[in-house]
Amino acid sequence: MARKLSIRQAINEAIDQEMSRDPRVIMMGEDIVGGHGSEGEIDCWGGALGVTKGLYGKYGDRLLDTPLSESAYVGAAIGAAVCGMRPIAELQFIDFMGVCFDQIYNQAAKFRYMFGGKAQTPVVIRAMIGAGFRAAAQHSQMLTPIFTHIPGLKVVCPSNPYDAKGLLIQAIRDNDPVIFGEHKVLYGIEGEVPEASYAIPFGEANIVRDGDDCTIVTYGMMVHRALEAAALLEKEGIDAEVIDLRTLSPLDMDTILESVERTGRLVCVDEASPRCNIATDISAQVVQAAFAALQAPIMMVTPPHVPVPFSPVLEDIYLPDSTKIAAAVRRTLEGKRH
Amino acid sequence: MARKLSIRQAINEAIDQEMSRDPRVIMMGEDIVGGHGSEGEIDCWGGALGVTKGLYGKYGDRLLDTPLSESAYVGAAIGAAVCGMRPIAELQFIDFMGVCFDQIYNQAAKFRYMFGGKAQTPVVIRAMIGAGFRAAAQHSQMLTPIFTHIPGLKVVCPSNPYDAKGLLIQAIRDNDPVIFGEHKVLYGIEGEVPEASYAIPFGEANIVRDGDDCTIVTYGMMVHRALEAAALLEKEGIDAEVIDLRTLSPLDMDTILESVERTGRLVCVDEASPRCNIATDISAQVVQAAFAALQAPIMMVTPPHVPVPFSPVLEDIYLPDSTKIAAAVRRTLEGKRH
Amino acid sequence: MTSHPLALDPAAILQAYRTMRTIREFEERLHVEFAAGDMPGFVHLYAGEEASAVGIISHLTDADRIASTHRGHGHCIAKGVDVMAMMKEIYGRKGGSCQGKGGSMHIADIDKGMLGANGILGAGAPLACGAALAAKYQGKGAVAINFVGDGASNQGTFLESLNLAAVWNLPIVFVVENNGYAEATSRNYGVAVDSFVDRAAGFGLPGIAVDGTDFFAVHEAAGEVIRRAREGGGPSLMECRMVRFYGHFEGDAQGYRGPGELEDIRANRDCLKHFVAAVTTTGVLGAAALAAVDAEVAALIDRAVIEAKAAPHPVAADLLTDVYVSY
Amino acid sequence: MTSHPLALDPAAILQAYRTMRTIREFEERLHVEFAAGDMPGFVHLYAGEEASAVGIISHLTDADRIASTHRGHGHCIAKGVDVMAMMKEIYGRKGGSCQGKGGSMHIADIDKGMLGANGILGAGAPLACGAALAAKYQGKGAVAINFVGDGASNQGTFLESLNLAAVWNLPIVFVVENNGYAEATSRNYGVAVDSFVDRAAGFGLPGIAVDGTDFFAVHEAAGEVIRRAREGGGPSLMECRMVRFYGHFEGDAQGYRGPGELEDIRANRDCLKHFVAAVTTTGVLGAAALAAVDAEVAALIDRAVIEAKAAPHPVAADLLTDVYVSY
Ligand SMILES: Cc1ncc(C[n+]2csc(CCOP(=O)(O)OP(=O)(O)O)c2C)c(N)n1
Ligand SMILES: Cc1ncc(C[n+]2csc(CCOP(=O)(O)OP(=O)(O)O)c2C)c(N)n1
Ligand SMILES: [Mg+2]
Ligand SMILES: [Mg+2]
Repeated sequence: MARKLSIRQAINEAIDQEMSRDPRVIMMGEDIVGGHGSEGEIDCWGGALGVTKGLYGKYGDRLLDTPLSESAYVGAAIGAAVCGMRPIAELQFIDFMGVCFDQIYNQAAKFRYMFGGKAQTPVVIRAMIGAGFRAAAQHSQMLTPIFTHIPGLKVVCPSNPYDAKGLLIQAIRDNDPVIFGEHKVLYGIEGEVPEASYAIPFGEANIVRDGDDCTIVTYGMMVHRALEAAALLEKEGIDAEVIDLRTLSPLDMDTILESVERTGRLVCVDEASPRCNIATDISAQVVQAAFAALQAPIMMVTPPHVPVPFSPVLEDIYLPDSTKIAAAVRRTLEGKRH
Repeated sequence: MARKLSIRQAINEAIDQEMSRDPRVIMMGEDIVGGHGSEGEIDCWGGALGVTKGLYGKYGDRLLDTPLSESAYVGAAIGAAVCGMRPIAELQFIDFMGVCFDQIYNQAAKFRYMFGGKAQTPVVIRAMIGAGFRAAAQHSQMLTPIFTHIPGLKVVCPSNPYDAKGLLIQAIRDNDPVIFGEHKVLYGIEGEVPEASYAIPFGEANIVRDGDDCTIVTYGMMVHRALEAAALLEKEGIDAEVIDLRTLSPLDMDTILESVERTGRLVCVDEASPRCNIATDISAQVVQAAFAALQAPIMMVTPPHVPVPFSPVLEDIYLPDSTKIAAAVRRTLEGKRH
Repeated sequence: MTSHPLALDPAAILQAYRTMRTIREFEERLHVEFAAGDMPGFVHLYAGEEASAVGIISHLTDADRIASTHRGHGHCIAKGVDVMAMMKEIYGRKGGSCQGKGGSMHIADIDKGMLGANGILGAGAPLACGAALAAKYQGKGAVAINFVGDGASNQGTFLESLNLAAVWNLPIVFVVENNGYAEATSRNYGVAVDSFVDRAAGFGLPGIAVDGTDFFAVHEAAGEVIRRAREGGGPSLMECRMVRFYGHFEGDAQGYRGPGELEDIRANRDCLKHFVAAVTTTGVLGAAALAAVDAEVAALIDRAVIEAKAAPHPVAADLLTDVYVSY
Repeated sequence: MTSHPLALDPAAILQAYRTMRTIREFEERLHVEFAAGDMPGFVHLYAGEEASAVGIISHLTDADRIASTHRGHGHCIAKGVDVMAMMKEIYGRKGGSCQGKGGSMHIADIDKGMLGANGILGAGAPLACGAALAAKYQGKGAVAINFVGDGASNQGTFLESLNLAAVWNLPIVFVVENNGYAEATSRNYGVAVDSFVDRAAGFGLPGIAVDGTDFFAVHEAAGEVIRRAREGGGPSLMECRMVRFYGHFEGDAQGYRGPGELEDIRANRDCLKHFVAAVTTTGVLGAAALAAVDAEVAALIDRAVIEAKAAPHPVAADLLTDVYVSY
């Protein structure tokens, strides 16, 4: 095997396989096809970064380009989901959630509960997340904590092509609303991806590196930075375990706790803004559930409490990197001999 | 003195005094006056719960009723703020932020940073928060963690009439965008409020009860529940300190840390949904900064990860109460003699 | 313009009357019970507006979907949601339409094609577009209706939906229920255009305005736009000009009303009175038949209140269920 | 309909030419520099659309405010934002309009009345309403302009703002810059109504559509609606029908264009060509005067690029400043 795909290709393949398997799967978004109404080529874009290119040729009007009206079309995806379809809505950048958030958090997320269990809303909202693209304050946010905060939503952030395919297939088959965050800086990274269809269950974190000295928990692009940090630390004889959460809601606390019980040390890395984020969430849950196991303060590595700057120099300082992560790990090991 | 006002009256007085002091202060919202365009009485409502009633008579067209278009009028308040006014926008229920969030978090919150420090956005967004009003899933949320997460916003939640007046006056005079959360269940509670104008600085928590055994940190309606819990615990010889945060952003970590250094124990109470909330935020910051001082796990008391139910019976179980808070405090004291 | 009552068959007319009367009785009873004090939460009554819900929804089957508003009881009843379950819901009880978890503002019944009352103004419009889109793919000629208030029609979600429906040529009808007020503010203040038909035109949608106190006018106009939608002719907007008999919500002192306004609308713009006059004058239905319905409905609502008050409350375990299908 | 070039004084005409030429030169240079590879981020070029920005903004003073779009360079230059600082900003350098923190999509200069380019479609409309509202209270006859793309005009924020401006009778002009595309999708697909003037009517706003490649037509129409706004006559909407010369953003292969489309618009719908033809035919300006401006502008942009590339980057400490006025 050893077939390699980029995350971009893995996502395209997941949508392709699910659309071919299930006629209820439809997709909508801005220029996910491109070229409608003009005299040029149809499917000339396939989304702003080309992720859905080629699907229109196979599935035609099951891919719907939309007017620039996120509330209307994301809401329409949600409404269609309640009525028996399985829509995927593409919100180009997660940063645009501000113009359609009500449909997501007051409608999709709450239907089932408000209606006493009678509704199902199997909608997937795909969106680009994250910084590092020099896209500035309104096109670089994570916002993952906001969606994770909302009961009724599921939140998924793959870090590699294998997970991207399996988690997206699960998201499409899932019967609850799913926010699927695709880190724009990771689209190009490659990895082995089986051709056959497979789903990765939600709520199962992935231990991407074993280690006994300290646990590093993170997701998305930061998984790669954490692995770099672990490689740095290894040279110093420090053996860090790296956990890739894969889904933020549901959250696999079992895997985290089991690791922390073993290492006694935890570093939470989050690319999201620092207040009320995923790092604070996990830190607080661990300290409540496994206080006795902790041998050192839980350290958080996050950007500062500022918007994402445009300047590439500042953006690079803004983002957590392997140096900062490694320093946090060392801090948890202060006073400890290896 | 000993003049007593309700929170409702204290808020009205704060707006009144600031409008009279500064002609740049204007206010807009849905039915904050009421009666426009009809043949009845003008100012018949003064807001959905009557908080602004009477101001129209004094300030006329500086109070603007709006069409039911939160994006447009909240955004207009923000635009006017950048242009030299000091607008107060009333978003009836914080739950409606979903239809206007972009203007708040991508515009108001980020202008100053994105524009390299050249803009000021002195806007106040007042909104009702919280559960207990039998108002169900779409009219009972806190959402405070979402605003606290966003760099560039300030977040304020008074728990009593004195603070409501002083914090709102500060909010109006403040040069940054402020989210001002008014707990709808607290409007009626009374307390002493000086007639003269005064501002309470942001970022200064209030120790509403001294104690040496355990620190309880909270804000808004939960301050009252925490005090009830402290009263219960007192009978058992447990002396809890209760800290009312007053502002969530900025956050007075100094006061919290100082207290925890003394008590060695912390309970974070938050009416917001449990994931990535204020409780996790404070817990995580404390464990990072004051691990050595902690003698017990930090406990969090929050609602479960579910939307706010309508049924009064369920809503009462949903909300943290003194029993649950007291139990959490006891848990931090397990194994300790008093 | 108005179709003559004789154009409808008597059974259908009697059924329409029964539904309108049920809504009226339901709402008037809530008004009384709310004042008595043991009804929790916000309650927005639909009384006075019955001709709109019934005139439009009587063209639909369970396969057609509607998305409603905060003032949703009338739409629910017209769409066939069980009245007994609705009453229990409003009292927050088990056995309510939403097991007591939703309350007045969130009554829904997906199987009946009722996608929910909604506490967020304008939020139903995108959802109804989604229902219409689903209908298109499902290919069985179903339609979707979105009800929206005159005030809520200023929400961006609603306005975006008009364009989306036109661009995708969706089988949907947007119904602006123009009762003259948004809370305490007149429609004349909040909406800067004379007619919602003009607004529809600005989005490329055909529009029609009707006297929403005249069941037969509403029924006829709705028949036309719904038929067009079913046949693939695309979306339209319909404005029903009507009145609400009570305050914005229960407890509203209604100081915004002009002198004599309430008496006037009760006397002259009562859709049920108009209906009765029309059917009795033409002799389609006799007073006895109507009285029989009245009695039947009164008994039903009475029973609903009694059962609702006696119904069990949800229990602690219910708090945690129904959040996710799986988690 | 189009005002004759002779109706404007020659100094004003020369100034308009200089501004349009500056925008064109700025954008064409960015196109080249972007391709060279060391320009960070997303860049949306305004080339081809200059007559709109300049025709409208030349009626304004610094006291008047504008809210712009993601395609904001032209609006900035027309509003008097320093070109040297803009170029530095686009390169993310200190001394840039936003000290390198904003970039192409967030250039602003509040003192000049430029409230910012904006990365969020439609977001400028409420902000411009706020500027117009402030102007009303401040009582000095200032106006606000909101520029919006044809595609972005489908955003709820924009649509709500039309009604709000009408209800509050704000001194504002909404300018729909209809360049025929929203990203890769034709305006004919995304907007279901023929003319934005019709949409304005649906909100009770007077509207006017002009040939946005004709500076003089834009200038005249804008003069009228801006005067009306200044005098308390309320809001209007103006549609400028125009073309963009480059892709949606730099790097766009533009597969959606029809065969020969780009050549055609360059040849026949170039607002600068039209301008030159109009002023030279009528003899208002001579070829030499124009050439002198061209040379001057070319030198300016050259200098801007050189200085921008040489300018220092922000330093670590800058990361944490400018979030709050106080915290
Ligand atoms: C987004 C949003 N904004 C404000 C409200 C508060 N609110 C509830 S009903 C209402 C008035 C609605 O008026 P209209 O649409 O005319 O409907 P009516 O009440 O007359 O049936 C308002 C402002 C809300 N529920 N949602
Ligand atoms: C709310 C929001 N949705 C989507 C986008 C992505 N986006 C940026 S520009 C653009 C197309 C805009 O088209 P138009 O308004 O016609 O302006 P033009 O680019 O033609 O100047 C899109 C979809 C965005 N920036 N903001
Ligand atoms: Mg109304
Ligand atoms: Mg365009």
